[in-house]
Amino acid sequence: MTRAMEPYLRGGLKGTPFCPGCGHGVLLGAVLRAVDRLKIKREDLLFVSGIGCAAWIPSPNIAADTLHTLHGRAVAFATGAKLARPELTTIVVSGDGDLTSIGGNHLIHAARRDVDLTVICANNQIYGMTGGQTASTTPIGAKTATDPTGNRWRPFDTVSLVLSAGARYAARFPVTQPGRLSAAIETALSIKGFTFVEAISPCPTQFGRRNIAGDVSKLYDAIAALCIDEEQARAMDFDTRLLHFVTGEFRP
Amino acid sequence: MTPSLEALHIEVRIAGEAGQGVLLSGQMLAEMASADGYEVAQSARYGAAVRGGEALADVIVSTEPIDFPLVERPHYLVALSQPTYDRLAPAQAAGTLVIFDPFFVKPQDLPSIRQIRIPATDVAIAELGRATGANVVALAALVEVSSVVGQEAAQTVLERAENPKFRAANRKAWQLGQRLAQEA
Amino acid sequence: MKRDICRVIGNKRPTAPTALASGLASFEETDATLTVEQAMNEARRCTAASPCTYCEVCELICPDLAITRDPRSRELLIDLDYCKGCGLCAHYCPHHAIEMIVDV
Amino acid sequence: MSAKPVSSPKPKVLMQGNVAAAEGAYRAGCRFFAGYPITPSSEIMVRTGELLKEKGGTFVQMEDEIASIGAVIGASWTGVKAMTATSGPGFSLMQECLGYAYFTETPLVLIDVQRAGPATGQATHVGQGDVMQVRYGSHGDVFPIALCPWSVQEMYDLTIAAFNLSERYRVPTFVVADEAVGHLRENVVLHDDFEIFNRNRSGAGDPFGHDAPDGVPPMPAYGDGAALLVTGSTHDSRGYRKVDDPKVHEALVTRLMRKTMDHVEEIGDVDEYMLDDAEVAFFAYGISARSALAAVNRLRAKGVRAGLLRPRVLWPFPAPQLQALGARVRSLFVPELNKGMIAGVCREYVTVPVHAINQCNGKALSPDKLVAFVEEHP
Repeated sequence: MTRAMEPYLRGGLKGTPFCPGCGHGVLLGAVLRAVDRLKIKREDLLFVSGIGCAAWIPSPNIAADTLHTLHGRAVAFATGAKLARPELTTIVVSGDGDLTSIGGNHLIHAARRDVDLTVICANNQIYGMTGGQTASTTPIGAKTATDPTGNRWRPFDTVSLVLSAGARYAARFPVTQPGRLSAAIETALSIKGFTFVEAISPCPTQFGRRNIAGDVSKLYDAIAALCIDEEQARAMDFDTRLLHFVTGEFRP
Repeated sequence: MTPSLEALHIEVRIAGEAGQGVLLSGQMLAEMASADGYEVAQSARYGAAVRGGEALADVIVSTEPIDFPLVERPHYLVALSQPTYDRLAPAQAAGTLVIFDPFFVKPQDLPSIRQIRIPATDVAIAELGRATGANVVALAALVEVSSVVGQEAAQTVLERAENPKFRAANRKAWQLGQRLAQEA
Repeated sequence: MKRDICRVIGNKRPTAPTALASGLASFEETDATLTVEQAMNEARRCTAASPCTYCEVCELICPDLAITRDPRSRELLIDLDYCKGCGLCAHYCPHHAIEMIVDV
Repeated sequence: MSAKPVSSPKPKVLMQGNVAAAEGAYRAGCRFFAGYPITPSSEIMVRTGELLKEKGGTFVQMEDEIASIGAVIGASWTGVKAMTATSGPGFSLMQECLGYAYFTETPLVLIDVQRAGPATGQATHVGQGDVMQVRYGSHGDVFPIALCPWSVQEMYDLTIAAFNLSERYRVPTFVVADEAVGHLRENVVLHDDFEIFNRNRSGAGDPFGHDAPDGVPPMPAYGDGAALLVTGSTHDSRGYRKVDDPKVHEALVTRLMRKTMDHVEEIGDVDEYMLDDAEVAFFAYGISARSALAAVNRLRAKGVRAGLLRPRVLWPFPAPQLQALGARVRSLFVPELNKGMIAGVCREYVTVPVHAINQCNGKALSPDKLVAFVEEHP
């Protein structure tokens, strides 16, 4: 038998290293389907990632050039590679902690420079690999290893962040809408300049266990229920809106 | 201290405040010495601020390879500010020639060293219409007094300025400095 | 050791009655009596053997890329070597064509 | 009248050390520079930027030093020769990514123009406090190559040598200069007949393999169709993560050590001055070696048989040459603009007294101070 998107997957692997139900796997499929629809050749692709669960989405799964870098540094490494070899379609896939916390400065400056990168942020709202600590994207009230009674700090709105820094396109979709997510990635890849896609990616192990009782599907339903569109968002006050994910495609 | 064909080693220090063109003067002197075929070592000492604070431009001109490239005992000290004059002039070894600009420096009575008064700033204001050419006037005076570099090489470097306006101004400033040195 | 795995009702892999499958593919047999829309509805309504309509939701949601489609038969195939048993395919299947059973 | 020395067969130009380093980098084939301004290294970035813009290449000023070295690593894997330049505080920020560069065997050149530290210290004044940071600043076991220029000429020459060594061994290579040499202007000959080494990009074997007799595997570039797996985690010869395999980690770290340490003779480069009959010797690098050179000349004029051993390559440490010297001189003097970093290393290799002459006042050591010190310690 074969796996979906087999030609883009590195042979000889025993599957992804993700926990059962991890949204990052769904995102991997969404990325590859977008690349496949655009008919980008494997040898023209460079995937750059940082550190964390999301950094393992491309490395080693995808059978293209990959650069698995340090925590937070993916965008900086990718900037160098892209500027030195502009003909490579360079895609950064990394986590929310990696891209917006330790690597936040690199992210906004790459957007400001309009480096021709597509940055895909797998936002699971928590530090998964290190044991479920609070992230800069953890929703208010969510329980984590470092905030067992609930996080009190606001999460980053990464889409607004990169748009204000100069991104040409930003989108946010949950992996519970894999088709729209993949279409947004396709759009981002076809725009020259800095583009950004945030995938709301449920983490069953570190986030789900602490916050949503029940199996993986309960977590997915809970996440999906928090996703709203711009119109719904406009009807909400600021604090209520902060508790939701405003999905859609956004341009400056 | 006329240079001869034998081994020559001259150390020059131009001292003033950052923003006076001190470092530029040092670089110009080094360029001139290099154009004249000498071994040269030019260094600078200044603070972190771009304007203000002490600035020293040091140049060593030698016929031999220079072992230690930083100025230890200047043969010539050009003082363009009172604080640097007060700190450096009294500490000079006997025989050092101090050139000071009276616009900035009130000289002390220092019997062991020779001192020359070069009113570079006054002349620059009067003849060039601005004080900013004073560094070139002072440098011309130094070269005239010391012959540390030849006039031909000096002219070559002055003519390197890309902007023809600067070339003309440099030429005039240089003549003013030479005249001041001859009158001093 | 027990492990949850996903699996289609009555079968290890999603299969649909041949008539329905070919009907979905070309509509040759049904064109005479039914419109395309009617045929689609008919296919969805029929749950006798397998309710799978090959909508591919399971393929898109599978985090392990373990679900593929046979390019000829359009059958959706689940590669259990890669399945981790998260159950998302069963949860998201709009026609309840996939059921999670315990694999002993 | 002015005297003129015998003219040199090749044209000499008056140039600042930092500018000469930039010229050397371009001559060596550097076509990518990413950096962040910091005194006293900034002239390297400015001049390299001019050269790359004029003659072709990529220049980018990044948001900080971390991004700068990250971009250099990313660029290097596309097959270009890449470098950055910085000073103490920026160098510290780069250490994380340098650990990555060692482990992924990424060729790059970093020029560190040392200033008086720690911290912001004296930004415009000279120090030599980074000589241990370059050796041990990064995490884990790393074996850098570090070159120490003492003149403007060597800012040019050793920058070219640094690129050659880095490309040859796939090891991050450093030019550890100092403010005095970096800002110094001297006559320099921009030789253009250097042999230039380019990395082995298409050789047989895995990109992190252990088969090559010299331990240096071939390094394909992104876009070559090699589907490269580059990771800072422990990896096997093809680049697959093996973060739990003790054998893979041991073999990798050992090979990385041997790439540098098995080639000490080939990499190493020392300059000997007046050592044949020396009874006392200086061991010095950078601007302090210029102080020592003048001190040797002055001591010789006084009848003291002094000499100078000067490592052009400070790391790997020139232990054999130092040991040989230690066997024939009465005592060793190590002048440094720090509190005795390299003097301590020298004591590991010689049994004769090692006198550290240290100064941390933002100024170079005066040769007279060294002369007096030697006379006081016969």
